[in-house]
Amino acid sequence: MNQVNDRSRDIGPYVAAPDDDMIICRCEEITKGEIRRAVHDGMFTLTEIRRYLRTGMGLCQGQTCSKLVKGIVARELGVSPAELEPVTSRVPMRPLEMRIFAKEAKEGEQDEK
Amino acid sequence: MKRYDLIIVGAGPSGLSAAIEAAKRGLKVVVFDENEKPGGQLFKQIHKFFGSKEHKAKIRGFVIGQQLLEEADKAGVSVVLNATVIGLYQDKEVVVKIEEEVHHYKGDAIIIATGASENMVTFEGWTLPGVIGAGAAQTMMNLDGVKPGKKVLMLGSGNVGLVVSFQLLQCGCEVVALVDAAPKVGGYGVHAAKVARTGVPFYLSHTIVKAEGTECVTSVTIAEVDSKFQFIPGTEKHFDVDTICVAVGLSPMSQLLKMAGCKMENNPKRGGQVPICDEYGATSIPGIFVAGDVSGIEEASSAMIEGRMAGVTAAEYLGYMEETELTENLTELDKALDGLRQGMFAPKNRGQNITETEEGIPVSQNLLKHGFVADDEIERFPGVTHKAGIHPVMECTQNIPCNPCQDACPKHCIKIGEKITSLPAVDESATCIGCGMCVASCSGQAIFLVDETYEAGFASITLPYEFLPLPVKGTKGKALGRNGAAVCEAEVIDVRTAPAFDKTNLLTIKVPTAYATAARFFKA
Amino acid sequence: METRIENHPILGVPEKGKLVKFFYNDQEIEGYEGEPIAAALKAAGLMVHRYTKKEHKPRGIFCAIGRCTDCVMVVDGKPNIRTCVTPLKEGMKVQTQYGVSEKPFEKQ
Amino acid sequence: MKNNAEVVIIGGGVIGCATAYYLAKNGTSVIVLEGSDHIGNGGSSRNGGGVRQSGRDPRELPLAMYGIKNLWPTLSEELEVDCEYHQDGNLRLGKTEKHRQILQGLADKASACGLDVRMIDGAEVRRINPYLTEEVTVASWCPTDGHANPLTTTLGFYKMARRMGVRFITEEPVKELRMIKGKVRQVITPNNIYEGEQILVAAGYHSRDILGTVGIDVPMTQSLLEALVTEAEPHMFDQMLGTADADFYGHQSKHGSFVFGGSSGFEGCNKDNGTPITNSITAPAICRGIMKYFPDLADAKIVRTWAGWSDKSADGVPVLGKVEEVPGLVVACAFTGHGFGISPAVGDQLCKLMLTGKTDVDIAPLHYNRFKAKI
Repeated sequence: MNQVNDRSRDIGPYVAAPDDDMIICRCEEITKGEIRRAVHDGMFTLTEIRRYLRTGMGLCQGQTCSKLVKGIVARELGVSPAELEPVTSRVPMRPLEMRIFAKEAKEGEQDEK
Repeated sequence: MKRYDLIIVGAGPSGLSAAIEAAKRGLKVVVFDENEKPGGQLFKQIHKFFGSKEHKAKIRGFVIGQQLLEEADKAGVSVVLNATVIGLYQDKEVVVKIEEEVHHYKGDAIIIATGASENMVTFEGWTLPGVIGAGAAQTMMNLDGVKPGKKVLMLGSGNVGLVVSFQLLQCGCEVVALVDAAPKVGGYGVHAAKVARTGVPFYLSHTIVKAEGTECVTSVTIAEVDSKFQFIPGTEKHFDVDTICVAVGLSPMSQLLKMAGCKMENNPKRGGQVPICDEYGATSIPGIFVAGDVSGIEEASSAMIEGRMAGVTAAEYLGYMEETELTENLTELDKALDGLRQGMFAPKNRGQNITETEEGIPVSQNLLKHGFVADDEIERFPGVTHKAGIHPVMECTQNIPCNPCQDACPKHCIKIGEKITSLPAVDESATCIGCGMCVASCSGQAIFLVDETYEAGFASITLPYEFLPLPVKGTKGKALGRNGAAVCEAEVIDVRTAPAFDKTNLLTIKVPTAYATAARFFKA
Repeated sequence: METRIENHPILGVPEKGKLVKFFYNDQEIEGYEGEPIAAALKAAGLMVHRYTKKEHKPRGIFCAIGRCTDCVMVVDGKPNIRTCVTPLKEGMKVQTQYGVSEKPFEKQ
Repeated sequence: MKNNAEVVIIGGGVIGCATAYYLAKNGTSVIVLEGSDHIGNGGSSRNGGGVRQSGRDPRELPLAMYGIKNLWPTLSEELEVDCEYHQDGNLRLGKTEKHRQILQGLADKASACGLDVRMIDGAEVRRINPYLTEEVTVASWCPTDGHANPLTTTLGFYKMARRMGVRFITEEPVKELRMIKGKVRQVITPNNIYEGEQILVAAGYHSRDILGTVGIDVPMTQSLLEALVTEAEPHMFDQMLGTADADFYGHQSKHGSFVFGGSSGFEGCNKDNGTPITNSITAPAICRGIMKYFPDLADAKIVRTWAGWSDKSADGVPVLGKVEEVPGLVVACAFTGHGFGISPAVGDQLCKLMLTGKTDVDIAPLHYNRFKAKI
């Protein structure tokens, strides 16, 4: 069994650290301590962390923090960061106004110059 | 739905190279790029590139960008800018935001060449205005014409950190320190040396403790770290800065591929999450290819070759080229790429502790620890010789794939040989005429013309100079050593600029003979 | 403006658009048409683009290429505009963003 | 490690997690098996967050009403997580006479079950939500409806259940149920065998295959639904919204973002690549749907779109309860895209059913054997 799958696996107690108040997700202002505590609450995958805390769910969609969050979660779980599956990538790749997303170019008008 | 033979996402070095190759074979090609200007990061690269002729060596990055654009235009590639690809859907459907609409396109083949994004490290105060990525600094100074700061601390001694530090100096910023948690300089020694000789101190095995300031950065504290990257108390150093520039590596920007359902892998050697692909960029989905940093972090020169590989592979995939022709093309490109992937910094050597050059010469430890070759180390390298009269001194001490100096010398004074990573050596049988072509051609700014017998008691040193204001003949000042410390009085006796030098000015200074081997920079 | 690069040893004199006036909060300042709003602000020595929603902490330019979204401001009344990739236009109204609003927190 | 428990739950979604939580709270030993990598990875993480009573079929309405009365108000406290539960009403919007008739029909049915739902006119709609276009002329209004955050709620149930000793195992897809001496007893995965005295199948559409291994079928199809979320915007309104035409549904979250689901019309036959992948034409359709009601949101930026499968029951309501012909087997599936709002009630009632054989709410109309041929 993959180590991340057994959610009863003992990862030891959460121990407060001096840099727990460091912002990791800049958009949603989620701290290292919040991420570490979430792991101890059972959020063992990056997807669960994201859904539980909103890391990487802000305006930039995790462009800056995803690697940082991965490192923190991996260390807390005692696994290699490579073992943690990155979160799913979603459309749109950049924030997109609703009025633009709504406006699909008509066939034939879409020839770029 | 509007359909193209080939849709390329990203108009950087790999995307444009792919487009050129494919269009030349008759494919209908469109390239989408979210930026206002094409060329990707090339237009922020103002230094001369390494490699050999086939890799566009000694041409500055932004000029390569212009050349690629012209070539793409001539080949009939349509490059659409301000076009943000928002998604790569099933059936190779690309949805692009152009102006105020979204457009749906189908590609019979797709090449994703989206490049990379910057990694970050955290430290107290890292969210303060004034803490910026190295890419941000490059964008501000080289595209927008705005100085990123007055006093800058650079974190990261990889090639990006080194090159950007030099660019900061070039645009008139002060770089107060170059800091890296690693115990050794990560990038090319020649890049480090040209920064160090201007007087920028290197702090290896150091990292940032905190950025200070309330509204924006006003100062920074760094400290030494032990082998486990823990701060060593009492080693703190404090600098007044307004800008902290972070250059701690890149990650492939592979989100579109993941979204499209390409099989991905986590490959630390390639920089993180990358598509599983073959050596020519074919992913797990037939018809979707990758090229450049998105498939593994390297640099622009290899990205261009990877782009060309993906371009011809796509051409063959769509029946625009016979398999035999493809094989011929790929064989040639393989050779070119292989040439770049040699030497101490080759991908295969990442993380290795290399102590000797290919020639069996001990590597300069001072270069790795402080950014410059120590006076007592420099003599052991083959480019450093002494003789009466003017002659080139090549302070090129690491095996990197680069050989323009060999061709630059009209008198064939410089020998590298077939293997482009070999250290340049002086051919004692040839006679230097002091033309300076080698000095200007060296992408690493590591070649100097030295005349130890210039006049009684004085030597002349000709050095590359890419700063403003350009000193004029007769200017008096200090000669600086490789470590950036003043070593003696110096006078500018000649300033040469020429189109062939491509904006690298040659400054000739006169110093007392005793300093001929030590003086390597000039400060008025 | 000393933060502007007047002449560059490699790139020469930067090519710029027309010098135009725009508003930074209530202050009228100048920048070049077509350059990123962020560049014009940087040239004017303005570092703080917004204050964050939870902790009310200042943020400014970080990636400068439209990825990190840290440099967003309220531009012509619209919040969350990435100033590093939005070209400056004459008369533009650029306001510090507090959370997701142009209103300072005490007035929200 | 011990692979036995009093109850084995198949499916780590909000139904499985909630049931596990209430069982553990009552001292029952539970193992939860989740086929995917993540807890709450199906519809539990991919819904609009509605905690509605209005618009529901009378057969499942009592569960919704029970949950809103007894469980939702204190759920955040109980789960020690912010479920972001808001009870600020549900507006179901209409613009035409046909819409009015649809809304009236739904309101009449709900009123008959004792729910406070009333029809209101355009002016009153805009008193409640001033951002709606003038074109909205009618709505049904249920003041006791609301919305919550499905992500934190699901993971909150998981966290508390885990804390109370429930064993959760992910990436453990169930292949087969096995009868032992006339009772369903074993749960077989590629590498393990688990045993429980009772087995709850709450695995969404996958339930069909799993139940099939003991000869039970639940008629349902899979439908790929899509939703999107905007950047955070200044606070505008707190109601849950829907429309008579089902153009879109959703709410503004506590975070400030708008979470909206909608439809392109091809939900039943969308193509996928084995994962719930979005379709290129759906998000634009959802955007157009929203803008027809909220022109002011035109400049709101979409930051993410996603898709999720709904397990669509043949008659539009879930299958819930004991499968008497297979002793030990309990089923909870086919929630048809509106399971989240009733999930605490389902968990609570299933717990009671498994421990006492009785429920507070009548769930008989949701029994598995209700599906009969039409002639």
